[in-house]
Amino acid sequence: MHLFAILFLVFLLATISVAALVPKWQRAIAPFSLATSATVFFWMIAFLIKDAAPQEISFPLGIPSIGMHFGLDGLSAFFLMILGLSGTVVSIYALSYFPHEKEPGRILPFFPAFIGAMMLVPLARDAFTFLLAWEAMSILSWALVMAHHKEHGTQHAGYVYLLMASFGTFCLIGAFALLTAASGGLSFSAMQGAKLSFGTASAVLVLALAGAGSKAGIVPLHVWLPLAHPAAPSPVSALMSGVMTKVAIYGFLRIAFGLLGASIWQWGALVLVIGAITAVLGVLQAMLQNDLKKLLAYSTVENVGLIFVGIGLSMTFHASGMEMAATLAMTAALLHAFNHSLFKSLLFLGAGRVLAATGTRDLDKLGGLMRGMPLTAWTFLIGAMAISALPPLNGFVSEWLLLQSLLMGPALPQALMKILLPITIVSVALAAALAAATFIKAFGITFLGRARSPEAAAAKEFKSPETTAMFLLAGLCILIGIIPQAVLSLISPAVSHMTGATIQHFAVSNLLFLVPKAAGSVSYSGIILLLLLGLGGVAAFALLRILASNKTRISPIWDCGTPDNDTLAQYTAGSFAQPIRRGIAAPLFDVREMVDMPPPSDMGTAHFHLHMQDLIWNRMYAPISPFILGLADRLNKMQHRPTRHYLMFMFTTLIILLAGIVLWK
Amino acid sequence: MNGFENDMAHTLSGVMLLMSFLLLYQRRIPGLIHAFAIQAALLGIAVSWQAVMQGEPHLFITALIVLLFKAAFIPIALLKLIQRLSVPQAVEPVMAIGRTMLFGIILCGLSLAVMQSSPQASALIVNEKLAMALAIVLLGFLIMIARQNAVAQVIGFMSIENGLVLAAVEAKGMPLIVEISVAFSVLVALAVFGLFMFHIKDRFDTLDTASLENVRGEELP
Amino acid sequence: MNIGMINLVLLLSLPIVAGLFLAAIHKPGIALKLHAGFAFTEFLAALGLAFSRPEPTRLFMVDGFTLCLVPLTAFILFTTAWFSHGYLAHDIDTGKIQARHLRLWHVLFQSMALSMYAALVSNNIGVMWVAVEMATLATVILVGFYRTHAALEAAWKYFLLGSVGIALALFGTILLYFAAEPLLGQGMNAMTWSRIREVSSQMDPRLLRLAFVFLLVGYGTKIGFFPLHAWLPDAHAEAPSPMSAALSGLLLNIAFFALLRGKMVLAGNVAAGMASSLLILFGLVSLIIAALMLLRRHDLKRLLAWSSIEHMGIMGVAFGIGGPLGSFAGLLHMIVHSLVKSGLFFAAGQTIQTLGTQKISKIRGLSASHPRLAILFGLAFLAAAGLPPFGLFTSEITLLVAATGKSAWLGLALAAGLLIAFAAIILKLSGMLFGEPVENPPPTHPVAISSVPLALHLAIAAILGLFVPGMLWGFMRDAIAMLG
Amino acid sequence: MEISILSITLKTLLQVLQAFLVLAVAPLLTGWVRMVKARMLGRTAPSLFQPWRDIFRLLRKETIVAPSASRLFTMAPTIIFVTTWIAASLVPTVMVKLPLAPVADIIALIGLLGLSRFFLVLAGLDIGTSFGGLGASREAFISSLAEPAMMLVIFALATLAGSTDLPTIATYMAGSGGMRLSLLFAFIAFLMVAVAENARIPVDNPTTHLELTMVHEAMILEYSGHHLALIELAAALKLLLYIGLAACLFLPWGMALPGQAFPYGFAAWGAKLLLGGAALAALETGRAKMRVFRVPEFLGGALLLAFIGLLLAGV
Repeated sequence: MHLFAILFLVFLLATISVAALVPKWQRAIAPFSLATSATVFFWMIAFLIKDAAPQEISFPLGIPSIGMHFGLDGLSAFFLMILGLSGTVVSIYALSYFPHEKEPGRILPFFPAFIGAMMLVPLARDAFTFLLAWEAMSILSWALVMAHHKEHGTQHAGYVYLLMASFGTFCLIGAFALLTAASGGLSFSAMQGAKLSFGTASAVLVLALAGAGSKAGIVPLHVWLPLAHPAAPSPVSALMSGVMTKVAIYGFLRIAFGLLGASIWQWGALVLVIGAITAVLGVLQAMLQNDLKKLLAYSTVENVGLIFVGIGLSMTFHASGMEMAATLAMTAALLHAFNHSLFKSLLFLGAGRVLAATGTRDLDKLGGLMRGMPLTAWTFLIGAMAISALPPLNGFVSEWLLLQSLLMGPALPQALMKILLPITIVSVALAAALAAATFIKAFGITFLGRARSPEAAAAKEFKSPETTAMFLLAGLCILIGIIPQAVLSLISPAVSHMTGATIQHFAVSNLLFLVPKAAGSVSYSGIILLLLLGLGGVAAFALLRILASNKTRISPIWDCGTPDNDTLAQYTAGSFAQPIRRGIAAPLFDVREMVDMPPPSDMGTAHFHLHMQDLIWNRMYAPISPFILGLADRLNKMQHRPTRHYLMFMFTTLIILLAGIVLWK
Repeated sequence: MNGFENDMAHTLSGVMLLMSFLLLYQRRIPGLIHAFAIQAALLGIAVSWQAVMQGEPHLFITALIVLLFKAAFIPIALLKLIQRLSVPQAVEPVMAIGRTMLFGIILCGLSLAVMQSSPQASALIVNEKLAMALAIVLLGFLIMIARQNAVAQVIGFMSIENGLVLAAVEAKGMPLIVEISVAFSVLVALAVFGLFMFHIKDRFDTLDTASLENVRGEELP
Repeated sequence: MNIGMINLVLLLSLPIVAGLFLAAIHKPGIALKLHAGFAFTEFLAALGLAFSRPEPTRLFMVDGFTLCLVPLTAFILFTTAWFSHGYLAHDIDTGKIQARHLRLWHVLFQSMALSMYAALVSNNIGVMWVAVEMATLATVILVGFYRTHAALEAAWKYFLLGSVGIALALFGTILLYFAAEPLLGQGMNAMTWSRIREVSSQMDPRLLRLAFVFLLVGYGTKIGFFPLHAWLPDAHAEAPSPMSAALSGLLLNIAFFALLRGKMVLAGNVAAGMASSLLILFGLVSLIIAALMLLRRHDLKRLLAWSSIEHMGIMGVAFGIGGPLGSFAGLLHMIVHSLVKSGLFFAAGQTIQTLGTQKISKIRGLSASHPRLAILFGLAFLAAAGLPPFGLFTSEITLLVAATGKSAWLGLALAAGLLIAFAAIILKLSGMLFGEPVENPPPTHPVAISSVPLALHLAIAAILGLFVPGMLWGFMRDAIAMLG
Repeated sequence: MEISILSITLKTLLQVLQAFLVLAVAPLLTGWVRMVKARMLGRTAPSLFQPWRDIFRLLRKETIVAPSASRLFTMAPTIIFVTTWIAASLVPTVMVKLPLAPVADIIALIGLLGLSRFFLVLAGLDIGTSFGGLGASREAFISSLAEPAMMLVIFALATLAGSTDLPTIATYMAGSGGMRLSLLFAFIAFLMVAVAENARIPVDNPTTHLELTMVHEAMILEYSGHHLALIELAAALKLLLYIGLAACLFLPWGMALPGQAFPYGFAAWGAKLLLGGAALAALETGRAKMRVFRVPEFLGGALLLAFIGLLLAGV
């Protein structure tokens, strides 16, 4: 049975970590996870293309009266495919990355197990197995985040991460528990038939959204993400941002569609609004970061927001009986999930190389890396373009599909949606535009300009499996951008699992054109567009050859006649973001800028102070800890008492209970 | 079982309860010890009475243990201890005596109420006896928490035990009473031993339990 | 006399033989090894009991519930003895205890073992009470074994509170007899637990409620339910680590076992509702308060002690909820918590001896300074925090599902408590494992504690999290059926 | 699509013609705007062909590249030019349905312009000068407000027309579209965005090199020779594209529908370009450039108008 073999592979992946205890075998870890991930990837491709029938299998493990159930269907296979692909590519990267990691012993044991645990989540078919895999995924990634434990901030990051992960798990447990209470079983097949009241079902949905969403990074549960993702070693950051968030999205889809049937439009509206808020806040935060990996992490928040917008739309359409629109929106969401796994992994891997070469992720210490690290730079550029949703790359296709599905919104009957949809459209558009600005900043400040530190000036790179991995990802970004139709057949089994249809049901896309709606309505062709750009390039080149002088001279910078050789005079990350910080972000982050000018005759330096705070953290999270600790302090006073008092506690307890007995009916 | 026998048992329990109040009332350690000795002696008599009444000769063993050990040996030992330490002999009441008495009465009421709430058809009288035993237990407990003095605490504890043994012997035909009372005596012995160990070995000059509580919690980092 | 009976007799006599024998051995090295050997034979006897059990008598009975705990208890006693081999040797080296006191240690340890076995196999509420009382006595002296002022004080506090608790439990036992006597007649029958349970449906519910209240406050003191818990942190912190392990891993279980025997009686009666509610109430309060208290701990062993209170609270809720899921969660939690917590005390003991301190603030960067110790130490903590693959994860999930099924608010409160406890444990763990190591003076004497016991505990805890063997499941089913 | 070699060749030819048509006309439009502006200011106007002359002059000149420039710097002008050119040639001009219309709808068109801007801004950052950074930063800011506004305009139109396909919208507007309040809002917003996107007064001034006010010019300060020629050409194409887009989306009258002959289309297109250019010149003459930090208010206004337009269109 296929499923059994897959499970065996995943199990191998999860347990290979034992090998890492033997130093000699440590070198085998990355190749092994590469081989297994690749196997899973191709297997899933085959499964999806065949659109094979779902499979289930169960073992007498876990809770004895329930057992552990596993299964494979279109939805699972699609996410396993994403996992397999990213696992493969990141493992390739890891081939040459791990050897120069300072303490490989802190990464190697957990790395394959982490991939394995993530793969187990889509395979789970009962609450216990699901939660087991989910929590294993959390704890293993925590261990990986803690790999660089001596670095400043890592402990805090790891702590916040694990707490939020635990919070999320509890939410999911709550969701499953409510379903179990209604259906009497812990297995998904039992839950599917549960008859739920509106209140219970909504509670399940909200819990699932909070549980899975906190792992995916929806606002306001995203706070851990920009702490933990950057703190991890770069390949792990790539996995966490690229695919762990997808596993979280899978979890939400499984509950919302698989178990609840997504039958109530208000749920969709809720998800939509949260997605929109997440997208805008995420990208704004990303824009304001000065830390390359943090910027990428916040951008993950944004993309997760976009995916949730798609999911929310799809839920609303689905509940309103608009199957085509629901299918289109879900296709857009899943395609974006897939795309994001590609370019975010690519960008994190690129950031990893920058970090390895320069020793810093601080944008203000980078610059000019395009000279020393051209391979990284070009691949990073492709990733940046893709994530900025520029044609003809893959990010554009998924955002285009998302916008197309948003366009079908006016047909929705609900009055609330009439106001929510335009707001969503603004948010999506704003997020897309800001994302472009953000990645201009990320790429421009890191790779362009002049080096801002000696380390950046000295940075070098060599061809290695790391570049291979990045080229692979960049190639995929382009490939999917120009022929997205090819991926649709991989997405369709997953989408039809949820909305009961695929977009091929409504309009047939051919090799050249992506036709998402009815034939003749609207279409897009990445491949022809690329061809046109190429032809235009050839034409321009030819014209230049004929008409232009083509004499080129290297000459010092002009800069309006006032060149400043100090590299610090360049725009920095902070100054690049300044207009957006002032113009858009100011009210949301309580931005205040102050300049201390010396008195007129003083030649001393002026000082610039920037005050900015994350209001979500400061208002929502920061008060929790003093509150709980205050409670603990108050209770702690009970600790230091004479024995007599403790006897008194006992006595009082007894008396109260006796009195209770007297009063007991 | 006829009326007189029951009345006798009843009376003995009643007097024991009275002794509990007397224990609460004591302001001086020797007085406390004396009152306890009397209560223990009464218990011994009550146990013997039950042994006769129920025709269970092994209860005499219990009675003997009670009389020898609790009514004689321990009080004497405690008195010796106090003499040797020559500490102030006042009991430091944490709760005013009057208030303690009032509270004791409430406790008696509570035990009666608890037992009345379970009128087993056959054994109304047994319930009343149980109520008295419970009251003795609760009053013993009250002594332990209302007096900040190690001897008073041990005596309170032993008074609890008196109540328990009383309850046990009044339960008709309850087996293992002897074993249980022996086991309990070991506890009591350890308590007294503990007192000796703390107060003689370390030569504390007070019996105030506060000195036993220097290391109440953990130190700060 | 069938094989089961032989096993039972062996189990109960081996500790006596061992105690007497070890009392005569003067050389610490040999005594420590022999002790572990004896403990192992006891474990074998306990295992034998699981395979063939005797017919119940009026004094002793071996049922599924017993068998969930007897091999476990014997196993942990064995691993504790193994662990104390290295631990006590180091204590003797450093002069914390004197070699001649070791004989006392062994005698007391074996009498504790005996009393625990006796409590587990007893079919008589009186015998059970005596056994628990004996266990208290033995452990009081073991807790004060270091004879420092703090240790003596902790022992005294433990003794005083424990004795009062025991006294109240006795009152509850007597009340149980009172309730059974009209139905079963005077004498042994009315104290025989299995008989009492058979007639429990006809017993006076009000008397049963009263009895349960006394049992709850009495045994609850030994379990460590808040607010009856006060002795527990002190005793755990001041006792030698093997003793802390036995206290947390075993003695609390025994007290819980005794309380649950009481609950099983009530299960068939209309009074069951009150028993469940009270267990849930005490459990929840203990869980939440302990979770908060964990945040403010500065001492490693006190942290673990409070974590025990927390876990006892979880079990309280689980058994209070009852039903197939709740009782299963409680039983699994009980078993795995014993393994994990005693393992944690092993780890703590090793850490404390290695670093020479039990202050949490002085333990930092363990993963950098002592990587091998840190792995097990960290895993044990994670297991206690309820993370997979360890069994506490399984039981907590099951419990949360069961609790939410009973009432969503109960589930919410439980989750809140668990989350705070988790936060506290991870906060402390993170500080101890990571960061720059603190410079502690190296130990004056080499620490030669075997890591095998801890590893064994963790391995079993992990296996139980993923797979409950059929045999154990059979025992558990019996117990669940009785728990109601 | 019919599979006939003749029709394919014809269509290709048509599309190529369109591409070169816009390329040829774009600098003329810029010249026209300058001419009208000069007239309005009472100056003697330069020739209509002056922009073309400038471009040829630049092409012939030597190209100077700073030592700190990367490959991206030298590649960017070509990319900017090509993307803008392709985008411009995908906008219907004289006829509604261009052969390659199915390749890119209006969203893709905006995406292409975004691609062009992406490289323009990166080029601004590449040399590592403070002016380059200044321009890049401001451009990124302006576009992150202008793009959403543009998207809302598109959505308002698409909601009415039921598609983002350019011919579909144009056909709809030419037919049943007519005057609607939502369209008025959308149109005003579109014009505001167009002004901002083309670096025109009052958002930016294409002729200034005054340090503190530059946006677009600051980014291309370091360009010279054929690089600059390409960028100038791209700017001209962009202006043409926006005026063409306005003509196609909001004023599609006169365009040749499928099957119709297109001489009228030519005339209509030319007239619209002349009118649009003149209007732009009038606007630039009549208004002063605003402070950079007033721009968000301006674009915020556009965003708001477009939003209202969308709300009205949706209900």
